[in-house]
Amino acid sequence: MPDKERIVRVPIGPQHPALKEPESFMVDLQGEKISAVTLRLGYNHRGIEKGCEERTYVQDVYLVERVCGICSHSHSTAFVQAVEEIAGLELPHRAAYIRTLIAELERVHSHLLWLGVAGHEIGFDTLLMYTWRDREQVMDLFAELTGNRVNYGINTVGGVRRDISPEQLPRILKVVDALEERTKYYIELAMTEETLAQRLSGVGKLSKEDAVLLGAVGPTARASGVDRDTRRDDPYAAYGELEFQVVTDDRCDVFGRAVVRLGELMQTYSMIRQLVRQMPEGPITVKAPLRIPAGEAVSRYEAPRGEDVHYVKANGTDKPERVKIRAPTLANTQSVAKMLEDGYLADLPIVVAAIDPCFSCTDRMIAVKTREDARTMGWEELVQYGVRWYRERGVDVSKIKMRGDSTA
Amino acid sequence: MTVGTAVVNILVFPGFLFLVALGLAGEFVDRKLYARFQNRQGPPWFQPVADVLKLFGKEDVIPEEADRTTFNLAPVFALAAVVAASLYIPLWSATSLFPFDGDLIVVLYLLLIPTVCFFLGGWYSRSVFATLGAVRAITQVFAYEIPLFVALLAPSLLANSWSISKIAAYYAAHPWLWLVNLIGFGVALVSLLGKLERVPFDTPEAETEIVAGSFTEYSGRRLAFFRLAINCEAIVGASLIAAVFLPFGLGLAPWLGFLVYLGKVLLILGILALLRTLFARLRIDQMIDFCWKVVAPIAFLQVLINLVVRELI
Amino acid sequence: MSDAETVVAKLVAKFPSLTGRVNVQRATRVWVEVDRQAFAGVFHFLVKDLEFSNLCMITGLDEGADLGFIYHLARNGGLMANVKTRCTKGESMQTITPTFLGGGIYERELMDLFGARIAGLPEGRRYPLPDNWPKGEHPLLKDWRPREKGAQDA
Amino acid sequence: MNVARRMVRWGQRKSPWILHFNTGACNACDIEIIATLTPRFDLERFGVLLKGTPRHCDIMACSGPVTRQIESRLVRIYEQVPEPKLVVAVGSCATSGGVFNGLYNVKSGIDQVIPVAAYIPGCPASPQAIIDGFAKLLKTLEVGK
Repeated sequence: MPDKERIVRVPIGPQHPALKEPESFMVDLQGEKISAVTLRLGYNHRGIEKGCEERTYVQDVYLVERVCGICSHSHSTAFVQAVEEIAGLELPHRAAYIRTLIAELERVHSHLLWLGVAGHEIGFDTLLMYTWRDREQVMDLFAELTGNRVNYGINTVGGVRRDISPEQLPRILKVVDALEERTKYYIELAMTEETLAQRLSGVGKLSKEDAVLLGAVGPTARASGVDRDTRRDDPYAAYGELEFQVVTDDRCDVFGRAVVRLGELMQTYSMIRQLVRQMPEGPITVKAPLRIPAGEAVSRYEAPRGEDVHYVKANGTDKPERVKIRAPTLANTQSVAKMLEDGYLADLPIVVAAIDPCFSCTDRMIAVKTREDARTMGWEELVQYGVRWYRERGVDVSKIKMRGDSTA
Repeated sequence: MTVGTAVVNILVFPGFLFLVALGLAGEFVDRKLYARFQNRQGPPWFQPVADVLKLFGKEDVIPEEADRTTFNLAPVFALAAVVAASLYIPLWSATSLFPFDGDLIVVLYLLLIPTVCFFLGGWYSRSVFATLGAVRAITQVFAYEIPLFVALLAPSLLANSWSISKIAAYYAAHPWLWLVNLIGFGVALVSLLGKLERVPFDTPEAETEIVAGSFTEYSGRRLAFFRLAINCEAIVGASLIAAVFLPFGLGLAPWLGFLVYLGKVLLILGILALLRTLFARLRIDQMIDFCWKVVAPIAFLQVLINLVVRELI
Repeated sequence: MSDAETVVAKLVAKFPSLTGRVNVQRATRVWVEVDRQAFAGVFHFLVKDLEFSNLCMITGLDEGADLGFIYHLARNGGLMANVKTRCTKGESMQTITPTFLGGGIYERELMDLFGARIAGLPEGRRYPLPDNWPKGEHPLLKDWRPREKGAQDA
Repeated sequence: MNVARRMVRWGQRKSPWILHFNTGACNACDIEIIATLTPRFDLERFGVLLKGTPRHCDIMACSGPVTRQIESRLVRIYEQVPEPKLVVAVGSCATSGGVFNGLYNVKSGIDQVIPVAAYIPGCPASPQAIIDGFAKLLKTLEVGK
């Protein structure tokens, strides 16, 4: 049966190039099975790196923050760290703590967001509603601490721009306590719910060797047993003074990625508590020169999605000579093609979502093409297709009961 | 019955317009409950009406590749079949508008037509994905239709009639006997979920799910017809189940009987919405497998029980 | 001896030509400057023998007549080796995809943004510029200027 | 205006189905748009449903400064939406290009490509602002154009 005629070529994306790295997958289908995948990236290329060269360091912090709206703090921190290293600035102790605190809160919001999106992709909308409701508490905290829900604008070269008042600290702890409770419930749900395990296990396999070869980062790599975490390996900000474990898993599949993220959430709560308790006194910023002396530096940062790498080269003026940004999703997209190989079309949404790309939460359009006949369909439809496909095989995650303060 | 009253009956009350109104109210109940279960506020009461009016005012797009005739007619046929089915179901009176022996079978087949229309509409959209959705819709028919038939025919064994009105009258006369059919009631509810494509397939109101499958290429008026057809199907299906399995309040004064009927339909819709979010979503999931391995045998068990009971009384 | 110093010592022992061109910026940052001819050997040595198994990214630099390439390698434990090499514009670099399959995307980026030539890179779609981007335009080159608004839209 | 048309108008005001389209945004506005649908804000209160296909939608919520690669797709999707349709530019980038204004691969705002009915400023536009923007847009329909 595997004659050429039966292969349907499905270009997925990029009608909705959502975020930093919108992608387009050219998927060759044989019946329901995926026989080959090719990638096309760059739909969201805005030219930020060039823009950075044309603007001053102060302006660049804001530009870089908008590389990605979910991990905005990651990018701005990675950037200012590189600049600080070139300028030889000593980050004040308190600033390091505040930066780390915001970074970990960002991880909480990002992982909760991912959990909801993953639920949505496998047709479990109730989970989306629940996790995003919980997530709002972190968003409130961001609004209170930094003045904005997203794109916090708290980083500046040489420190942070806003201090945290003593009254705010207990409020942070309160939110952390509440969220920890909820996360425990989600972990219990993931661990005990048979259908959820069935739907996620064995899907999107990525062996440890492939993860290394393809340069996977973050939870994607750690779920394949690659024990890498920049926070521990190459500590920055206040991470050197915190106690935490790097969560890894050797399931090598989507379920493992969920487990890793949930485990990281628990670690993050403990880190936030440590940060709040050990928060040192002192200034929050050192004076930074407008003209950064010539030099170059590479900064690594463990964003919620994986390692974020920034390279900055200064030439003695107030504008950088070169800024290079490697966002984690770019590294992980390389693995997606591998994960999808020999998989089913129905698994595509969750496999792609499992690397936590910056686009999964929006609906992308998909053009289905069979020779002459061209058509468009939405990401939602692909999601629904996956849901249906699995239901027909007896796996339905939507039947999972949700506990909590719902009316039922 | 004169031709004039018949026309009024068919078009206005309790036919087309009444059914549409009830269908829209049912949609609201379903969406509101669904939202509440998810900790949300949910839409205002007039939402389904606004949706339909809005859709009627929208531009109608017919894809170039689509088969125009089928594409145009499928939604209308779906709605027409549902309305036709409603005429044979006794709503709150003892008899339906046009009762005859064997109308149960006719209603069941009429209720099959909307699914066929979903299939045809999707298939002739000539969109690969709509086609896939259409094929799946028609596939699942075989899973839930058999249990539904068997479950609805079991009560008729006792009543010794294939007329819905007579079945209802029989159970109204033997009030305790409805308890015998409780298993069949459950089976029918589960099958109805499949028929409405509510949980396992395109839930008409779950924000994302209507996109999928057959309706992808539909817009404007035709989409509105499809939505109305599904809404009305929910009411007709609920009424059918209520008439056969819940034979209460048939002999009451018309206004009281009407209220009892509304209560019954509301109860069934509430159960459906609940199943959609929580508990009984446990039942409807593993569609094909589940229907054949669990639901169908249970339906046949109901037939067996009814045969035994029939011997006893 | 720290981790970084060990690596430097091993590198210089293996490649004497690198003496003086290896620079320890801080405990976890080592910078190596290599000629294009020696690059493949050094790169291979770092990856295979010194276990720099993680390619973070490749940075391109426009240095006038030359194109600079920085290969940012990291290994477990957090040590990062930044291998810098350069080639004249128009010359081509050898691809690193046999070692790092995932590195292809960074090389494609260099091709698009700098006009770098990479020999041996398998066929694939371009990244990250749009499909209708004019040929021969490489926005990250220093002398590149966006064309007039009207011309660009055409 | 006759009764039928008035009813349809009313329906349009009360039942705006939106299609979310990211034209090269940084994701922040997109997340906030999704957030408006979740329990805290629940846009369904106003009859808003998020639809996945342009055929079903009335309002396109676009975010992002329109990258050159996405431009033609944006026009294509816009043309697929049946009339009457409205476009809302969500966030500063969609409004004017925002922080990305002047970068080589972006246009400055949605209105460079397709007509826009409402602009919601903010970087990112907060859920409250998005809800407010939609409410005000729907209010303008009341007066009629």
